[in-house]
Amino acid sequence: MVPLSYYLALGGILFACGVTGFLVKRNIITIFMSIELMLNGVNLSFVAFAAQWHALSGQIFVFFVMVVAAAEAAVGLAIIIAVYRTRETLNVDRVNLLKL
Amino acid sequence: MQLHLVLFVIFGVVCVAGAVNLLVQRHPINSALSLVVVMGALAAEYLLLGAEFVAAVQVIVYAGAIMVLFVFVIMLLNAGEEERTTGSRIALLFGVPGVVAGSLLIAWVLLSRFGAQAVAIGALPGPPKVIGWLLFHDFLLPFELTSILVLIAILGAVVLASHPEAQPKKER
Amino acid sequence: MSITTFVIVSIIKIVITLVVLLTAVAYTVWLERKVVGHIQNRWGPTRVGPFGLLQPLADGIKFIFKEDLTPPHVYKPLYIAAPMIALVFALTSIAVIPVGNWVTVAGVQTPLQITDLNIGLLVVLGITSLGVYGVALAGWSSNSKYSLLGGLRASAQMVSYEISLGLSLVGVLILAGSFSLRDIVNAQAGTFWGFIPRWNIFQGQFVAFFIYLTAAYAETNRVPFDLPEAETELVAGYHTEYSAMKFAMFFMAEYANMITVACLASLLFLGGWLGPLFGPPALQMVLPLFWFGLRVFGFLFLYIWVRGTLPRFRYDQLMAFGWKVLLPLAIGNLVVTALVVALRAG
Amino acid sequence: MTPNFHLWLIPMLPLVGAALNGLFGKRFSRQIVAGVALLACGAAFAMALAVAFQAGSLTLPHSELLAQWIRAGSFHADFAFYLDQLSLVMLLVVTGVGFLIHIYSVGYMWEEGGFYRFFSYLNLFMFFMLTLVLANNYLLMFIGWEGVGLASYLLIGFWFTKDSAASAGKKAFIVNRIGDFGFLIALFLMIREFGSLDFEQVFHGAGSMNPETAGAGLLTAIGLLLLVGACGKSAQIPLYVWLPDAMEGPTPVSALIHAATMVTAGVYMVARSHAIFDRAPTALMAVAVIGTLTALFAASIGVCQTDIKKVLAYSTISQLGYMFLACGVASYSAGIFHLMTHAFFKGLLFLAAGSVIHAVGGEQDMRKMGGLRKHIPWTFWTMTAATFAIAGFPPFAGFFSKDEILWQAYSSPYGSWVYWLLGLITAFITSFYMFRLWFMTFFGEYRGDAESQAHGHQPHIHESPKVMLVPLVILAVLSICGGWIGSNRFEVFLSPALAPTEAARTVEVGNLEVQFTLLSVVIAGLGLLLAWWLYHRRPQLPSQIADAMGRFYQAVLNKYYVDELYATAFVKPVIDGSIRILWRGIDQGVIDAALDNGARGAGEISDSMRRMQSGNLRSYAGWIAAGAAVVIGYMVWMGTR
Repeated sequence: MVPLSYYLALGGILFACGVTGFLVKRNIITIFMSIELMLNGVNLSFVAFAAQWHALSGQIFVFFVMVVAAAEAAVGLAIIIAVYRTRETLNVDRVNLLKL
Repeated sequence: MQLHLVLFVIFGVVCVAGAVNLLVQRHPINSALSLVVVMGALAAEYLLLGAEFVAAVQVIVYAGAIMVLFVFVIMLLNAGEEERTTGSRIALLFGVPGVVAGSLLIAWVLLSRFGAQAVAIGALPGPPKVIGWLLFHDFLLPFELTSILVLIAILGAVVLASHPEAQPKKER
Repeated sequence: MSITTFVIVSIIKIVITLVVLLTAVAYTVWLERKVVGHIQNRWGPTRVGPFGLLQPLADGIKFIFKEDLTPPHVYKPLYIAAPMIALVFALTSIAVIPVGNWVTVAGVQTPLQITDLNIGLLVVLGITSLGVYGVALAGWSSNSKYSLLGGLRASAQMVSYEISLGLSLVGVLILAGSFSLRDIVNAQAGTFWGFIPRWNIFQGQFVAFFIYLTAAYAETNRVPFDLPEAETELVAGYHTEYSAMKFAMFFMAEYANMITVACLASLLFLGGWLGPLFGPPALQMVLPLFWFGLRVFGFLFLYIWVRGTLPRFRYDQLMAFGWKVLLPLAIGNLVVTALVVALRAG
Repeated sequence: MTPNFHLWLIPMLPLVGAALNGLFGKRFSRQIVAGVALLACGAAFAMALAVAFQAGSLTLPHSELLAQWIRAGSFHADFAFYLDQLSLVMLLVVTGVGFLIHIYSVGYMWEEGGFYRFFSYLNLFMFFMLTLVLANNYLLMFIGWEGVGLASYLLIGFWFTKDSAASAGKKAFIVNRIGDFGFLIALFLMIREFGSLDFEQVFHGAGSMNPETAGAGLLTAIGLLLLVGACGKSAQIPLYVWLPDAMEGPTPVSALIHAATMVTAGVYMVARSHAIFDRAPTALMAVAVIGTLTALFAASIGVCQTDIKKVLAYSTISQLGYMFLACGVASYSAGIFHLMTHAFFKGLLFLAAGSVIHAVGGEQDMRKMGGLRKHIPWTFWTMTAATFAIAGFPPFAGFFSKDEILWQAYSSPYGSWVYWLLGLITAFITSFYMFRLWFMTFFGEYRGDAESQAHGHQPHIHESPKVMLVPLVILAVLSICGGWIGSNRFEVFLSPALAPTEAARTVEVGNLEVQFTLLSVVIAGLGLLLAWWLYHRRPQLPSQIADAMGRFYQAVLNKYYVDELYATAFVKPVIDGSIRILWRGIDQGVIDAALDNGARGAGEISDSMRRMQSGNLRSYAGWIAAGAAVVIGYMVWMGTR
C-alpha cells in the first residue's frame, strides 16, 4: 500500500519541475516540453485520485488531457517552426518583439 | 505489500531524475529523451495504480507520438545547445521563488490532509471496456468536443507550418 | 504456482523465445537473400554450408570481429545508445506475443507466451511505436546529412503510418471485444459452413488486412517504403555511419520487427495457431506451433516477395498514400465494421 | 355574482388601434387608418354605452380586477377598474365626445401629412384617458394621468417641424411635471398614512380620521398637493400658462384634449378625492379661491385676444376655474355637471372654430375674418348654439350648470358671496368676449380679402365637408339639450359616488335662487349687448377704448406679462443655475473632471506598469508563477483559518 500523498507529492514534484523549466529554460522546444511535464504531473494526480476515490472518471480526464496535449503539441510545434522560419532562433529571450 | 512501495520508489526516482535531467541538460534532444524516460516511468506508476489502459495510452500517445514529434522538430530545426542569455531577471527573481513557495504550500496541505490514507493498489482496475463505455456514454459530449478540437488543431498546424509561399503542386 | 516456479518458468520461456527469435532473424536474412536471389535469377549464398545454410553464422562472426568504428564528429552518447534502443524495443515486443495454447510440461501448466496481458495488443503497439527512437536518434546523432535525412524520413513515416496501422486493428478489436491477443485468437475459432475458417480476414477484415500489410511495410522500413535507408539516394540512410556490431543491431532490430509484425498479422487476421489437430497428445501439443510458424513463414515470404518485385516509392508519394489513401480507407473500414457489429448486436 | 363587463376592454381597444396605426399605419391608406381609429374609438364608446345601460341593474361601485401589478408586503396596486356613477359619467363624456372628435378629425386632417401618426396618438390619448377615468387606485390613475400628458405633448407638437409647436409641446410637458410632482408626493403621503392607494381603502382611511385633530394637517397637505397636480393638468393659476400655447396643435386636438377631456382630469381627480377634501376645509378653500381667481383672470385676458383659438383657450381656463370653484365649495356634482356641459359646448366651439379656420384657409386671426355667416351657415348656427350655451342663456346647457355653480358658490356652507360676485363678473366677461368672437367672425364685412389678394391668392371660403359637420350638429344638439337633465337630478344620480358628508346642504335660502338665476341671465344679456355695441354697431370703438386704457390694455393684451414673469422668476434662474452649478460646476467640475483625471491617472499608472510588458515570455511566466503562489497562499490561509 502506497499512501495517496506519495503519488500526489510525485505529481507535485513533476509539476514544479515543469514550472521551473518553463522559467529557466531558453529554448522554446524545451519550454514546451516543460509544459508537457506539468501536464504529466497533473495526470498522475488524476490517476491517483481515481484510484483513491474509486472513480474511473479520473482516468477519463487523463485521456482528455492527453488529447489536448497532442493537439497542443501539433499546433505548438507548428508555431515553433513558423517562429524559427522568421526569427531564425529558438531562444525565447530573442523573440521579444511583442512589447511597447 | 512492500513490493509496491519499492516499485513506486524506483519508478518515482526515475521520474524525478528524468525531470531534473530535463532541466539540467542544455541540449534539447537530451531534454526530450529525459522526458521520454519520465513518461515511461509514469506509465509504470499508472500500472502500479491499476490503470493499465492509461499506462498503455501514455506510452503510445505521449512517448510514441507526441515526443516523436518533438524529436522530429528538434532534428528538423537542427536545434543546438541552449544559449545562456539573461533576457529575464523577473523569471528568476519572482518566478522561481514563487514556484518554490507554491509547491511547498501545496505539499504541506497535501501531507496534512492525506498523509495517513493509503491507496488500495489494483482496487480499481481500468479495463478498456469500462473506460470505453464511460467515454462513449457519460463523457460523449466532451469526447466529441475534443474531436473537434483535434480537427481544429490539425488544420491550425497545417496552416502554421506550411510555407507561406508554397503553392499546392499538381500531382503528375 | 509459487513465485519461484513462476520466475523459473518465465526465465526459461524468455531464453527459449530469444534464442528462437534470434535464430529466426538470422535465417530470415538467409531466406531473403536466397529468395531475392532466385527472383533475380541468381543463386544467393551457396558457399558456406549446404545451400549456404551457415551463412548467417559467418555473417555474425564477421560483425563481431570487425573494427567498431566511431566517426569523430558524432554525438557519442546517443550514437551508441541508438542501436541498442532499436534492438531492445524490437525484442521486447515479442514478450506478449502468444505462439500457442496452454501447455503442461513437467506438471507445470503455462501459456506459450512470456506474459499474458489483457492489453497485450496495446503493449505491442506501444513498444513498436517507441522503436522509432532508435532510428531517429541514430540519424540525428551521426551528424551526417544522409543519416539526418534518413532519420527524418523514418520518424515522419513511422508516425504517419502508425495511425493507419492502429486504426486497421480497431476493426479486429471490435469483432473480438478484447485487447488480449489470446482472446482475439480464440474469437476466431470455428468455421463458416463447415469449411471456411472464421479468421478475421474472412470476417470482412480483408481491407483491414491490406491496410495492415501496407502500414507494416512502412513501419518496418521495408520495400517499397524503405525510404529511410534508400541506398540510391541516401547511401544507407540512418545507419550510414554505423559499422560492425552496431550496424548488426539495426539489422537484427529490423528483422525482429518483421517477425513481430508477421506474428501479429497471423494472430489478428489469420487465426493465430488455430488449425486441425490430430495424432498423439505430444503431436497435438506441437501442432499449433507448427500452424503458427507456417503462417509467420508465409507472411515473411510475402515480405521478401514484395521486396524482390516492387520498386521504391517517392517520398511525397509515400506520405500522400499514407494520409490520403490508407487513413481514409482505415476509417471507412472502421465505420463499416462498427455499423455491422452494432446492427448484428441489436 | 356581479356581472363582468370586461371594463379593461374599453381602454384597451383604443390602445390596439394606436398600436395598429402606429406600427403599420405608414403602409395603410388613409381610409384604413381612419377606419381603424374610428372602429377602436367607436367600439369603446359602444361598450361604454352598453355598460351605462346595464349600470342600473348593478350595485355601484363596481370594480374588476384584471391582473396583479405590484405586491410589496401589505401594499398592493393592481390593474383593476372601478365603475361608479362618477366614472360612468366621465366614461360617457370621454368616449362620446372623443368619438365625435375622431370623426371630425378624419375630415379636418385629411389633407395633412402624418395622418396615421395623428390617429395613432389620438387613440393613444383615448387609452390613457380611459385608464385615468376607470382606474381603481391612484397609481393606475397616475399612469393615465402621465399618459395623457404624453399624448398631449405628442399632439401639441404634431407639427414638430414648426419651432413654436415643438416648444409649446415642451412647455406643456414641463409645466405639467410640476403638477405631477405634487400629485406624486400626495401619493407617497397616502401610502405612508393609509398603506394603500386603492380609492376605497384611502377614502375609508380618510373617513375614519378625525378632521379636527389627527388628520387635519395631513389631509390638508394631501389635499393641497393633489390640488397642485390638478392645477397642472387643468391649467389653473399658477400653472395655466401651457394651455394657450397648446393651441399650436391641430384644432381637433385642442377640442378633445385641451377643452373637453384631458384638462378636466384635474376636476375629476378633485371630485374623486372628495372624501379627502371634505375633511380638509383649508384645502377646499384653496380650491375655491384658485378656481375663482382663475376664472376671472383668464376671462379678462380672453377679452383682448385676437386669435380665435387663444380666445377659446382662455375661455377654457376660465370655465375650468368655474369647475374648481364648484368643487371648492364642496358641490362636486355641480362641477361635474359643468364639466359635462362644458365638454359639449367647448368641444363644439373648438370644432366650429376649426371649421372656420378650415373655411378661410388656415387664418386664425379674428380681425381678418368677418361676415362668414353667409358662407358657412352650418358652422355659424352650431357656433351660435355653443356661444349661447357658454354665455349662459337658457335653455342652453351652459345655463343650467353655470347657474348651479353660482348658486352653490353663494349658498353652500363653504361658499361666500365673494365667490358669487366674482363668478358673476366672470359670467359677464365670458358673455362679452364670446359674443365679441361671434360678431367679429360671422358679422360685418369679410376683412381678409384685401390682404390675401395682395398676396396673390383668392381664399375660397367654403363650408366644411359633411364628416366635419355631423359631429358639429350632434354636439350642437347636446349643447342645447345637455342641461335639461337638471342639476338636481344630476346631483341625485351622482350622490352615491359623491355622497355629501355630514355637512349637507341644509342652508336653503329660499326664493333667492330664482332671483339669482334671473340676475345671471341679465348679466349674460348685458355682455351680449356690449359686444354687439362695440363690435357690430361701432367697430371702431374698441381701439379707441384700448388707446384710452393705455398701459392696462397693453398688460391685458400681453396676458398680464405672466409668461415674462415666469421667465424671469423661474425659467431664467433654473437655466442660469443649470449652467453655473450643474453644467460648469458638477458636470464639468466633478463628473468630467473625475473621468478625465481618472483616465489620466490610469494612463500614468499604466505608463509605469507597462514595464512589465517586456515582451519576454519567461518574464510573463515569472509573473504568473509569483501570482499563482500568492493565490495559493491566500487559499491555504483561508482554508486553515
